[in-house]
Amino acid sequence: MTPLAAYLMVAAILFAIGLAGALTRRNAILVLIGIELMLNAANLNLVAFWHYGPNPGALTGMMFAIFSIAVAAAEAAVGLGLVISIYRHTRTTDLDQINRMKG
Amino acid sequence: MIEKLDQIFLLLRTWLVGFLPARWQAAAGVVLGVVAIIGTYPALFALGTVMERKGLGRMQNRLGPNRVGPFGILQPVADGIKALVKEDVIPSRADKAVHFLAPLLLVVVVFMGFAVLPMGRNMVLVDLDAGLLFFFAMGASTELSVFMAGWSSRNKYSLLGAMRAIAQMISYEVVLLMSSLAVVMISGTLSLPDIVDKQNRYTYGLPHWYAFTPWGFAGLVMFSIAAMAETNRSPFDLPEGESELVAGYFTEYSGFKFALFFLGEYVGMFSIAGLGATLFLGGWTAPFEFLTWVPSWMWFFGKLMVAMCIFIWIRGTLPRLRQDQLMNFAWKFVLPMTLLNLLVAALWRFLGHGWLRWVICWVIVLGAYVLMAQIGMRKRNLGPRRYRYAE
Amino acid sequence: MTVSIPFYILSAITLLGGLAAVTLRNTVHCALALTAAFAGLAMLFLQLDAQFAGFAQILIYIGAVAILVVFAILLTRNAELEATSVFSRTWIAGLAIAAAVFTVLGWAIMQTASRLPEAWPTPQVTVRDIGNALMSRYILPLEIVALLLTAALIGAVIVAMHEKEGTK
Amino acid sequence: MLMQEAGAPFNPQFADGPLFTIVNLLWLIPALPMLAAGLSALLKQPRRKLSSSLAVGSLSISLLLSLIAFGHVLSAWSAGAPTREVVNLTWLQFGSTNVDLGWVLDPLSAVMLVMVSFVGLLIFIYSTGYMEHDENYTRFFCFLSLFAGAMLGVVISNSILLLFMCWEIVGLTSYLLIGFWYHKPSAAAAAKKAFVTTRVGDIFFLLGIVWLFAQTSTLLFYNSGAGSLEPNALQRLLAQPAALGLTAAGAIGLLIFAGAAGKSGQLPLHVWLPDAMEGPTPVSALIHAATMVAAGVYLIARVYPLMQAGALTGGSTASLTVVTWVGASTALFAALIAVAQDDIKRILAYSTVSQLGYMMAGLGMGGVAVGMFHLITHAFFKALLFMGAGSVIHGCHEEQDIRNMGGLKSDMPWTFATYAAGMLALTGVPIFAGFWSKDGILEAASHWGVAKTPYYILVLGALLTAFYMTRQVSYVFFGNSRSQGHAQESPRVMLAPLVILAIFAVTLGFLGTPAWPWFQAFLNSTPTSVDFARFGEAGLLPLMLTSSLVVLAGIGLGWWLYGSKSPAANDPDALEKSAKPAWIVLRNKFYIDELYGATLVAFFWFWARVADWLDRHIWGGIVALVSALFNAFARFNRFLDANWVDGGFDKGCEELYSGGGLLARVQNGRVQTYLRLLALAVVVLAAILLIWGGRA
Repeated sequence: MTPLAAYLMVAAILFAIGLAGALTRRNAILVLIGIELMLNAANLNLVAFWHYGPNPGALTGMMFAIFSIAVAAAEAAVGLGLVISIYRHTRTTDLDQINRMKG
Repeated sequence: MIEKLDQIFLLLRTWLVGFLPARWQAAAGVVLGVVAIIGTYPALFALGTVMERKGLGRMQNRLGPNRVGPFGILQPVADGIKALVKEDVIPSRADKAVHFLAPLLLVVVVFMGFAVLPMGRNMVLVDLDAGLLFFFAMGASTELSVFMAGWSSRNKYSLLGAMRAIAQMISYEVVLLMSSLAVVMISGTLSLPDIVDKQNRYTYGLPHWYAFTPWGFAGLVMFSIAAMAETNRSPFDLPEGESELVAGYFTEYSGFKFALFFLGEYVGMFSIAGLGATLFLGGWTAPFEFLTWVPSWMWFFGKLMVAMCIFIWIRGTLPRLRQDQLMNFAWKFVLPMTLLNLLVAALWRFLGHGWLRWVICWVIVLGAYVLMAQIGMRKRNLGPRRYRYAE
Repeated sequence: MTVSIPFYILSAITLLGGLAAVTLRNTVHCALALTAAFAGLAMLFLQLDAQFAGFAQILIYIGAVAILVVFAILLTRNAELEATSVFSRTWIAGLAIAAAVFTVLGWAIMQTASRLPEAWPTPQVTVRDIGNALMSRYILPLEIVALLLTAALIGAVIVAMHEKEGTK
Repeated sequence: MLMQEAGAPFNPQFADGPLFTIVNLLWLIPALPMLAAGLSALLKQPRRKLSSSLAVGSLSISLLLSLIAFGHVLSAWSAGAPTREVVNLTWLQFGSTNVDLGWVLDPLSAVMLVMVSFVGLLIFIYSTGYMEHDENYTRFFCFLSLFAGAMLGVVISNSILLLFMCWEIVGLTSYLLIGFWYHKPSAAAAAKKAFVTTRVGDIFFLLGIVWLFAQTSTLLFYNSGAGSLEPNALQRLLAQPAALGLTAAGAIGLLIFAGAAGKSGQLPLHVWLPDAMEGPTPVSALIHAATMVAAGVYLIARVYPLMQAGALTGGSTASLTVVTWVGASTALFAALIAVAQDDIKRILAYSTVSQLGYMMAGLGMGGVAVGMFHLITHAFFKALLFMGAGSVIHGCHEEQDIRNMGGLKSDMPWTFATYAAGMLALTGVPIFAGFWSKDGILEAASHWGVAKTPYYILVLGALLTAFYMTRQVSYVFFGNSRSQGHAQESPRVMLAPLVILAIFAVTLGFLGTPAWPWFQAFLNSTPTSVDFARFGEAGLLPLMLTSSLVVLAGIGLGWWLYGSKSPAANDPDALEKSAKPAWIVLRNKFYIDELYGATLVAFFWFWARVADWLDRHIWGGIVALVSALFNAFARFNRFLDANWVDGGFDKGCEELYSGGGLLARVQNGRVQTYLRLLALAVVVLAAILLIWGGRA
């Protein structure tokens, strides 16, 4: 198994874990955590491809990863802010009870 | 001879490592460095505690510890023994694992920060290309341990203290970063040894320390403010304000863990002071050209000690801030100033040499300071506290 | 060329951390496990000679995002669902879907594993290179990210702000 | 994608030489006022001083640059060097076709630049005084500078697309400025009218542009041989036949002329211009006298090569003939209407229309130089007249009806003197500016090969011009005062521009006398010299003599009817006494508005009504029918289930309900469900990709 494949596999597992968390947990914050994990898996992919790619001198993959880290920070801030404000309205973060998002 | 004295530690290491087979030498060297660091700073910590207690005592018109050993210099030993033998109390409803991990994590990350600090000529454990970033990464990780400590010991005071500490640390971490960015902008590198080398030049026998440039001076001032806040030192010691929350986030810690926390805080002070010295005060370089014969590491640790004295002095002098004052100060005064300082650094970089850039940069820095102070005073964000008495 | 020992350790840390982060019952433990996963990832980045990315990962994720998460957890306290299960009622479906995603991904990797490069040049990038790249080629994305971060900052404050009281 | 954009350098192919020649900086001239507009748009209402100084300052810098550019061209001309320089840059690129923008500096644009920025600057200064008490001061100056910038853009643009953009901005600003006092319904209506009417022309203009682009596949006028106004493109256009025996060149020329006619109020589309006087007077002066209406004329002058291409009978082409006829008839027509108006600004507006007709006719018959010369002189003295009118209105407390004025020559001496100068220039009294320019047009008309009629029309127009201007002046300034309340002289800041403009109105004509046709030579970039012998050319002196006689006759007539005796405010007009029906017709502007109202508007109104009716009855009926059907069905249903299949029906209902529940579970408002569906879709897509697309 080549190193790249190994990294990709780790990323895939991490992604799956994150997805599972996002899909199964009831607490909104934990869903966000799952999403963060998924993002990080993607970052790992990017960096791995950058490292094992034909010309790492171009820095593309790593730049992409760095940018996505920055964006993830923003995403986390806004997401958690939303969770908190939702919590203020409906005194819960249980997604099974927050089901107002329908037509 | 002088060179030997200057490089004595390195020579020592190579000599020691020499006993080992070749393929272990590199690893052994690193291990030795680590051991040296882990050995040195606790000793400094012990020295610091007694210094602080005596100094504070003098400032408060007391004697301070003077029983154990001559002038009580053996006090820290006694303290250590006491801490070791003391019973380690863990609250019943506490989260055992986290409660246990918190101090360890703190100490570990704090010590890791030293890995990139150049403590003398060629005396740096790992010369990372992104050393400064590494240092800040480690610094950022301390917040986590603080939170763990505060949260795990199911205690109102601890949690409040942790919250305060984290809020304060995050706010001032931004300032810390921004004020060091100016240095990075000018020196064009993130590796601390390079930064020191860049400052290791003399004209008229005076060094090219960044602290002597307008932006550097402003940066140093703001850096020290932020450093005090980062390490929860007075006047920013709200997180462990005895009068308000018993002892902040390590209220529930006792015995050795408490000692660990204490150690962690102190060593954190050392490391951040070392960073400040490296960034602005030319690290291990001598303050005057004719003093360059003094071993470089002496200068480094000397600067460290001076910084400690200043810390103690300020702690003995200034009263504690209020939380809102703290936050306002961070976000509405220091941060804008650091941003402006970045601008000034850019000007400095592009105005070329000559007297003009000195004038312009000084004017901008001082003018901005005065202006913002005026505004702050008028808006009463930073002004003196107005007491309201119950009629 | 097989993979090294540190890789196994680090990926183990990462994956276990992630697993714990999504399975543990106590939300704060989840957050702490998450930070463990982040740390493992950062070290994996270091393994991949991506120093800058790794340290940025620590600085941002452990220093900021994790703290943010625990803050959010503490602010939305008493939402402790001690009695009921922490998983949603239809967790089986979610799990199944996640498994399906993983199978697809793994299948894809396995199919292409043979075509992946074997030997590679170890990249030599200094932070200076990254800085130059950021300032020259990626200047526009940089600006945009800066804008985005500013917007997110303001947005988060406004969203989470009480009507009367100040920021969170 | 971003990366490439970041990487792609922006390098317009600048003219040779250092980067900071005036040619390469030409774009600054329109850019500065636009910038000022943007800034003052951000200003708060009370920052009046700042906004006005922004506008004036930026425009004065533009004026400076324009003068430099003018000097540049001038030196090039006197040195015998080529006088046209262009800077082109590619704006967009779709595959092989480029959308190019660019600017051109040649005598034409240089002259226009100086004129527009100079007159504009004077009017800005004037309006700082005039609008002093308006609470929307900043907005006003924002619009003004936006207008100035757009106008300058029209002037310098070397790409018909850029020209069209600026053209539209000009239209927009004119809309905004006419409707500046939008709380007045009349003003709002006038603004709408102006906008819509000019749109009509602009549609044709746009069609012309598209056609031109389709034929020549370039948007640039001049591009070192590849431009659309350069010989080989014109050859192609001529070779290309269009409908009605027109060449493509002719057809495109006509389309563009339609746009020009809309903008500068030629005959069918002139209706908006008089109503535009609802706007503040400086606006009328700037937009509807000096610059914007001239844009149409300028456009024709700019695309003149296209118009002229393939000259047919008598050195004229179809499009030029059309231009001539439209211009001439507009000149006469508007002059006739102007005779019977009472609003001081309306009279000037109609005279503007008629003068624009003169310019068009001049372009059509005499070429660029003749028309442009009249444009320039007219810009000066008409701006002068409008601002004089503004100062009169200001002095008479917003009174606009000339019958309620009178005897102002003693009250406002400065205004009177300057106004008189402008009036004499407009009527074309010898040695005044208007004389020379109008004379040039008349001369061109007299030599026109196609027909003589335009000549007579224009002469008659000159007579009428003299007549109505005399009427107005004698109503306003002579006789005994009919105004209630004492009129007072306007502030100095308003008078200074008047004086400056008056000086120009008197002297500007000497740039283009037959003896020394400097202006014409400059525009055609041919050398010239002073030579009084040219007066001796065949038919020149008699022509000048006739025109001046005509003018004097007009003035005399006007004076005899109005000046000598001072009529009271309410007694009927002298003409009304003599020739009532004609008066009525003129008074109502030949009922053009009514005509449009009766035809076009009514037409659309009718169709609107039809559609409404259809909605109400046909479609509505159908809907009602359907609903009724369903209603009946439902009743039947209820009947059935009430009597027969009650249980079964309930069962069915439950089935349906549960089915609905099943479907509804898909959208149960839980985020995670949505997330799940998303992930599922991803899985499916990825699987598909791997199975079928993976091999590719």
